[in-house]
Amino acid sequence: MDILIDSLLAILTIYLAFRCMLAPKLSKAVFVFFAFGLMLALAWIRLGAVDVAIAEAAIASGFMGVLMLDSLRDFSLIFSKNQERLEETASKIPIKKDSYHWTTALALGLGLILFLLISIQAIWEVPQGGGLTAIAEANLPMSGVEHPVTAVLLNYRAYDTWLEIGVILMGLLAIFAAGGLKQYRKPGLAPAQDPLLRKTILIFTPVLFLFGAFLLYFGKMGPGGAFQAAVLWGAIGILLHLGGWTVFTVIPRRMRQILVTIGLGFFMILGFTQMATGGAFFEYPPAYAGFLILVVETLAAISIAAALTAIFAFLTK
Amino acid sequence: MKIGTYEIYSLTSAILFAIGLGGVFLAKHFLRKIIATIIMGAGVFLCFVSFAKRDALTFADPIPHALVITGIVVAVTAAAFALSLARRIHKLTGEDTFGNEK
Amino acid sequence: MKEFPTSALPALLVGLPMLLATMSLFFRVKGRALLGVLGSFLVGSLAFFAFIEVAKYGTIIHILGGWEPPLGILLRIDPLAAVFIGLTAIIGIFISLYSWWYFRARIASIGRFPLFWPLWFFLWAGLNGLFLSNDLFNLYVTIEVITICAVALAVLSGEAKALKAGLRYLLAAIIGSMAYLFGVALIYGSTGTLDLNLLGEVLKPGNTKTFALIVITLGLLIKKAAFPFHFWLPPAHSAALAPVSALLSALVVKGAFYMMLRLWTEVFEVSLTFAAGQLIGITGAAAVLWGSWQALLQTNFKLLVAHSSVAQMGYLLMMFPLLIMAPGQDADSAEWLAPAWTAGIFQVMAHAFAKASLFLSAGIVVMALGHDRIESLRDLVAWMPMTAMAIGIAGVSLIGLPPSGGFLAKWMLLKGVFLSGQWWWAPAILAGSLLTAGYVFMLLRLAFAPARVKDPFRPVPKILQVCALLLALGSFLIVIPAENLIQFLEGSKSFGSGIESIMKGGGYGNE
Amino acid sequence: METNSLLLILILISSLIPGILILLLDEAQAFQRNFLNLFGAVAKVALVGWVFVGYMQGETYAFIYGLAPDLTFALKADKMGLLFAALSSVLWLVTTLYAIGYLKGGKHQRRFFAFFSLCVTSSTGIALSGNVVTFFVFYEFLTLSTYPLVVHRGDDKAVEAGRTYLWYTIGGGTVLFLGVVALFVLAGPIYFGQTEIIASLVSENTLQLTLIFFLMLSGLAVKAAIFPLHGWLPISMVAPAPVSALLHAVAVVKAGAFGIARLVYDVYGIPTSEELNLLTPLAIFAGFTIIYGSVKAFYQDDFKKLLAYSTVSQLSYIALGVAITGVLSATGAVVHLVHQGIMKITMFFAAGNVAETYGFYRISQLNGIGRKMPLTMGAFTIAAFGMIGLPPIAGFVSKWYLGLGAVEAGSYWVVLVLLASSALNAAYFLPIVYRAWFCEPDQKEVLPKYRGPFEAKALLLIPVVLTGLFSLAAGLFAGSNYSPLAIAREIAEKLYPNLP
Amino acid sequence: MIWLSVIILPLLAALLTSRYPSGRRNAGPIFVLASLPAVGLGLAEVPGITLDWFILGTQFSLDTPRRIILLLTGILWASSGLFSGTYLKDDIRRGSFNFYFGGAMAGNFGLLITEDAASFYTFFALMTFASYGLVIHSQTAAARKAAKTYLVMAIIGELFIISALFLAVQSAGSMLLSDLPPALANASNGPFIFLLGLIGFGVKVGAIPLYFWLPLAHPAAPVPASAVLSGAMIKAGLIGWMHLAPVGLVDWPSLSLMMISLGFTATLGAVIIGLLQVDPKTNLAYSSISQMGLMTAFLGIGLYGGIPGSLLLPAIALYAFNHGTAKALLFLGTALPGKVGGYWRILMWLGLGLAVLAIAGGPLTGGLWTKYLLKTFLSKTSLPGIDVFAYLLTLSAVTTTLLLSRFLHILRQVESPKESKTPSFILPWFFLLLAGGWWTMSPTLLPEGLMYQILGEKGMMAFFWNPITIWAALWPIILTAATLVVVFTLKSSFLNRWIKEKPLIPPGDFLYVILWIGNLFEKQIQKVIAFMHSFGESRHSAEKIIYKFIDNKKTIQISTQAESLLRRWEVVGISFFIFFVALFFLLR
Repeated sequence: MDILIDSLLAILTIYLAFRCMLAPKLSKAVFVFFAFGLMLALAWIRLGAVDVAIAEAAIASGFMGVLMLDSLRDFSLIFSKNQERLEETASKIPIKKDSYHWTTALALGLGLILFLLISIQAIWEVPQGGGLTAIAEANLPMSGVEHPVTAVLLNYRAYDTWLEIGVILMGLLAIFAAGGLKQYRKPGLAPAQDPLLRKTILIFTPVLFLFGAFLLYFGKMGPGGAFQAAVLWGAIGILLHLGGWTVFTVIPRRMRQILVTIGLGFFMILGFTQMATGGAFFEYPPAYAGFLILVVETLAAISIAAALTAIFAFLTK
Repeated sequence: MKIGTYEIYSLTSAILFAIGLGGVFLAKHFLRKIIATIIMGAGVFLCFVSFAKRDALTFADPIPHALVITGIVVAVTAAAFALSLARRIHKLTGEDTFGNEK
Repeated sequence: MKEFPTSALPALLVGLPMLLATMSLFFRVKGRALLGVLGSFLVGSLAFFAFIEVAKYGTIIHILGGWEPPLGILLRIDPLAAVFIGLTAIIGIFISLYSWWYFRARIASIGRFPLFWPLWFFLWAGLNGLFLSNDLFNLYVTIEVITICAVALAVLSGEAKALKAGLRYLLAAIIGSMAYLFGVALIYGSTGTLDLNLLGEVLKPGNTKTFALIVITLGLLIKKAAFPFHFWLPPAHSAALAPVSALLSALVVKGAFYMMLRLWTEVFEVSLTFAAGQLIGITGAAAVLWGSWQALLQTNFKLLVAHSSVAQMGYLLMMFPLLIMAPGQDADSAEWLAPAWTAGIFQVMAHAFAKASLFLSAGIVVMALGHDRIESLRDLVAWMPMTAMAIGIAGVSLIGLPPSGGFLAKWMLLKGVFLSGQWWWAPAILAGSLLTAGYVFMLLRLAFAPARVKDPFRPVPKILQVCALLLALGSFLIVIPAENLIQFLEGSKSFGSGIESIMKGGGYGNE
Repeated sequence: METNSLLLILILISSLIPGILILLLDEAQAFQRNFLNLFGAVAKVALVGWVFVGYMQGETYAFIYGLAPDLTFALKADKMGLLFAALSSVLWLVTTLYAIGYLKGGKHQRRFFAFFSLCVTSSTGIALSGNVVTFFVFYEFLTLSTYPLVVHRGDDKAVEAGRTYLWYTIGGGTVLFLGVVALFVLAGPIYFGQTEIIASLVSENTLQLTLIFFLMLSGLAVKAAIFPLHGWLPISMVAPAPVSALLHAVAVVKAGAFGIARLVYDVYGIPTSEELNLLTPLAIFAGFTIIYGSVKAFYQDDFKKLLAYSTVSQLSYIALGVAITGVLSATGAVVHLVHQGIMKITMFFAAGNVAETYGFYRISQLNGIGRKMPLTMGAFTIAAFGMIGLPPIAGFVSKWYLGLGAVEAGSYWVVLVLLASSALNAAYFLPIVYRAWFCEPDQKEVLPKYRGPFEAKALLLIPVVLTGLFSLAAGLFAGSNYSPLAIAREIAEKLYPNLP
Repeated sequence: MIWLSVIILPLLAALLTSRYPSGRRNAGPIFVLASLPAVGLGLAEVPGITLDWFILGTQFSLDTPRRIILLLTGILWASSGLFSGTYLKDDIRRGSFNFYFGGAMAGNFGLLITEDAASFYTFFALMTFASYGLVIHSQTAAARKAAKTYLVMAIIGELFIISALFLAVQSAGSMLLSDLPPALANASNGPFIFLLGLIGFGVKVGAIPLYFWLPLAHPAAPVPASAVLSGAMIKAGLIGWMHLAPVGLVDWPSLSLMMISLGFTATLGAVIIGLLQVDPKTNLAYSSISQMGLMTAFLGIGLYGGIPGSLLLPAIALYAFNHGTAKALLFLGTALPGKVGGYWRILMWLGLGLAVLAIAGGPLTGGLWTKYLLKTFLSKTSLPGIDVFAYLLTLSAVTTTLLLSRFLHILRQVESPKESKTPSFILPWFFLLLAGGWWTMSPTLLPEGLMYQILGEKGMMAFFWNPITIWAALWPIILTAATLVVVFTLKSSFLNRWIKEKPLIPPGDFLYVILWIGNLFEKQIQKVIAFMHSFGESRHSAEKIIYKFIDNKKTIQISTQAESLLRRWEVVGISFFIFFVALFFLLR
């Protein structure tokens, strides 16, 4: 039975991935991409990786999907507001052939198949490495949390996580850089939209917030944690934004900066203080480990949520 | 040979990676290329997690899970950045595919 | 695990730039620049301090969070890493200084690019993290940090050209990262560890490992812009702002090289074959020839320099075939290993200095001309002698004329090539030199030629020119402490060691 | 550091530092520039003289700095090097004077003099280098430091010439590089004079050693302008007269010739070279170049181009002398290194004087110039006669020894080459002399650009007269104990210790 | 010191008399002073010295033949110098003449007193090239042509000389000229070396077939210069021969016969051509060729062996001495008829007649005894056909008389000046007349054996007043004179109708043959040289090949296209897979 479900899920996932690539219309590809993300999340659950499933659903599929959808507006003619301009430019650009020369396709296809076969064989023959489950488990009591994934994320490999929080901040900066910062400075207030939507959003906001907080706290014991919570909190910002409340114009600049950097900053300063007291970077005093991790997670979640909101706000302006 | 969850998903991971790889080279539209990279990533992450499943003792190996979460965030950030670049390019030039720029 | 002296230095080397980057977000433009310059000195002196510490006590490690590998992550500064960190620091300081003045001078025309400083410090943190990292997955994270920052910096100007190049760069980098990560996944699956040292011990030859090695190598080759995968480099490097181009060329591409060097020599030692090394060497040779040749054909200064980067990176790849022992050769008696390593390290350093200087000069030229068409360099020597000098000196180092660092690198490379009996690399090395001379002197030739217009150059702050010139001189000065540096590097585990190739018989499998 | 090592460094620094300082000066600070230049030049001559005297009294001078494992920067004074160093430094002094006069009021003097100094630094570096690597370093440095001088005039022609110059020299340098590294790999770090190292390798590595020799030789032959690698020399005559004079009569071209001498004498050693049959091809190429250069010179109307082709021809005398074994031909080769330098520099000075004072660049314009510029053309005539090989001028001495050496070695064809070259030299130099002294000036009288007490600017006149006298004196007093010949003879005798 | 002053004084004189007006005015006395040391060395024997520092180590010393020639040379330069002082007083290029005159003088003295090869060659070259200035002095078209011919021949000569010296010095292992003849005698290639020298110095001597420059150059120079050219400098070649010739040490029949036959051909042939000339100086030049031919022949006899060099060479030198003074007298005399009037004219003709007699070997002249001296050697050699030579020698007296009579005849046609005035340069002429051939009898100059050889136990007077000798000397001259008188009287118009305007055979006869042959091959030679010249141009030299490739539009286009192909994603993909597969197989 398991095999059947797994096989079905796997085949579906693969099919959707194919569709993503081959769907004739871009919009369709994006929608399929959504579905692909959901299938993948199911697959994670099947593999017992609930944390990953939440992260996948929230970030890779949810957040990314929203961004994709939003960018469809730019790319496809259907959603385009300034159709005229696009047609004008379209006429200037020579119409590109959408297909490749058959030799190119053949060569690539052949290469791809070879690659696939070899990689399948390689994966098939992966020897039992044993993983680190045993050590992780053995050290779990000292980590200050009960959920091993959280322990890894915020204690064993806190350094990676710290860098990762940094990456999000960098991503935000990068997106600013790509757009030029000037436009960010002058956000126009979106006109009031569908009142129903606004109401719904207002209702959802506290729910999302609470659910996020729960995930955050629950991360100590089971699936959940900073990233998952952050996405939910970020969703608040996104929803508010969609509803016309451009949150980032409301929050003062200094505050924004603090919001965005507090996770990274606190984590880092914590690390430095630990080092100053003779420990290693990110070495928690065992007694306070649980608490400190919670604080770090909270702040990180705030930062990430702020960053995600900012990204969305900036991209969809 | 036993076919179990691990085997299925690890094979799927290889196929997803291949699809992503092919897509990123063959797809023309920026958006599709970006999606392809995400699919590639999905393949890799699936591979990781399937190992976790295989090596599970009392619980699944947490390290790959943590790695994958980190990986997803990083990959998504990169993809979002790519998306912003693509949109910006489109806005500035109206192009949505790579040309032969120097 | 052997007892190492532990110190806070490795963590600080990553943390400090990160902190500075975060702090700089809270400042306005002017403050950021000031913080940037001061911070660069701070980080630089830290790197210098680390260098001295390593020289004194040998390899320094820092076990993050107190969790020893394989569970935790370990940072270590061995001499090899120390050299890269030191190099990054020196180049970084100069580029920071340059940027300060550069953005100040550009205020009227374009803007001051406030995002430059945080991104640059994040990049620095990423680079230091990369050099210090001893963990396969952490390497992935750091290289992604580098990629995102580098691309963000590359598109900073916001021009369509830069954006397109940036997207191309980003996509290529993501492909590389994903390929790399795929390999990491397989390795983790088959060994259950990510620590490089442990991996070197437990990794056994097998089909999986071979595949992992291939995808990791391919991923890194793409990130490194090795010959057929250099498609992203020239546009990205040439379209960026001058200090950014300098950073990208001088430091960022070196990251991937550093990773490849580490992984090949420390992790994948057993499964490499002589033939594979030859293939990498051919890639390098092709890059040298093709990149130089393309550079020769360019009409834009920055494109020329960017193509030159492709070529110069090729020289780095040519060190790999020398590291792998042919069947029957013994690594202990292979006397060409030390020269090959020296060649690689000096090529990295010389190229970093020279290329940074060239791009900074290009920035000066752009500032003075408004564009970078080579044809307009006419009479540069008379108008901006210092810049012309910088171009000349840096170019000379690229060509590999004595007594530059490039010369030392080429000398050692050739020596290694002859000692190992792989003489067939020599023509490529020399032809590359000649072609390099061709494009360097194409620039200089025009610089000496009479100008076609009156007052061709707008004035440019002198300090910018001084920065470029000093960097160019740096590519010569690194030769002076060469002997000490090599002695220092010999303290590194991998330096001077080779890879014994294994001829696998029959089929492949786990046995 | 002990004094003796310091002295060698000082010799190099005495032109390096002025060079760098001049670069830092302002274009308008002519006095400071000239002072630095002359100070450096005088200091260099004094230092070289000091070392020379010390060396003759049995002192040893060496300096070694390890750059990388077994890659050492080594300076060493030996007789041949000192001879070359003395030549460069003395002629530098003279040429500096000339250049100050020549460029007065010209553009980019700062650049010119700076690179001029750097160039002399590298040429003395070449002279004093103690091993192959150091030699190579300075050899390439020379290429670089001369490039700005070649393109100094900055017009398209000069720039194009610079391009050709670089293709040749960098190409040559690359080949030399290959040879040097290969040699290094085969034989380890070779200091000049350690010929036994190569000798011990001959039996096993015949092919490699032969290949390396020809690689290095072809690298050096570029600067020594041996056919077919001479193409850069006539083209780079677009440089200003002092540059052509010092660089293309002394520094650059001599570096090549000197390098060939070093290669044969101090790296491979004569017995090994003979054993491997390396010298015959060299001799043949050199011989052909001698004839070829002369024939080409015969067809030139451009004064400096003629001189350039003449240089091509004359330089190969040195190579030829090296290629013929025997103490006499070695003497001839070494002494020609000096003699050709002073004679050719005289001619270039003269050509420069004529061009600067009357604006004549072609030989057909030179009718009756001897009457107007007797000193200049007198010096030129002396040098020209010397080139032809007429006694008692320096050129005769070298030709005499080369001829005797050729006869000694039994290479009679070399004698024929020498004679043919003499005849051709006469054929292209004597018409100039003839025009200068025995032809009436053309109808249209050209007034000199310069008016003053002498026939030309004093700073232009003094050097040409000096070098003219040098070339006369070098021949006239060749027998004395301190003449170049005497030193050359000592060098040669040391090379052939077995001979009486 | 005196040795150096021999050279330095003329050089100083050259400088003084060319640069400074006062020097130019007093050029005559200055030149006389400058040549005094040389004359002194010729007269008094001074031990030789060695100067190591000079050139390649110089040794100054003299042996008998060279002392004789040095004396001659000194006298000639002194008198010609004095002559020139007044003769060229008004010449605008006086200064340059003096310069070259002094230079040639230094060279001429120097080559005589040096004992080593390098210095000898040095001074030889100095003389040769300085005298170019003398030849071209008048700067007329003819002079330029003559000078050109002279220069070309001189250079060819120099080349042969230097190659001979290379070989000789090498085989001797010594730079000393006195070591060369023995070395040549022993060396296997001795004859070859000597042949090279023969050709090289033969140019200067005017030996057949290298003489053709001489009738052009000697007359082209101003009178005093012609005098030294023909009287003194021509002897330098002879000295060169003497330095190389291993007289008495070897037996080289073929070389010997060649020299003798060439010598006699010159002696007789030159007369024939000389007779056809209209210019007195050309006539004299041919006479010089003729006389030098005689000396050539005798040197050739010496190479057959059997005659000691220490005797033969001084004898030849003595002959040269006589010829030199007399020829100089005649050359200087060519300037006189147009200027000298009145009673001085009688004296002039007397002097000219005497000189002619001396050359022809007339009784009571030095010519007689020097010729007789040489004749004695004929009996000492075992050379076959020596009798023929004796007859030829006699015949030469006839022909010489004939030729010089023609000279006098030409001079006679010069119009005498109206009034009876005399130029001051007649003084040195007379001085020279006094210094003439009789000096050759000075015993101090001669080695002991030589005097004995000719005079036996008898004394000098006995020789001169011996009727047999007188008759032997006189009859050819009388015969010739008688024939001339007969011709003159019988058909006076014949001599008067003898070519006047244009020589029947142009001076430098043989030159035209060479030029004609040269013209025949000119094209081929030009082609060869032009090929050599174009070797670098027509073929693409290295840099042009590179440029052609780099600057080619097509290359650039293809490369750019290739690069843009590599930029395409699908191509990157393909290379990715190619690499993948390649690595996969290579890593197995």
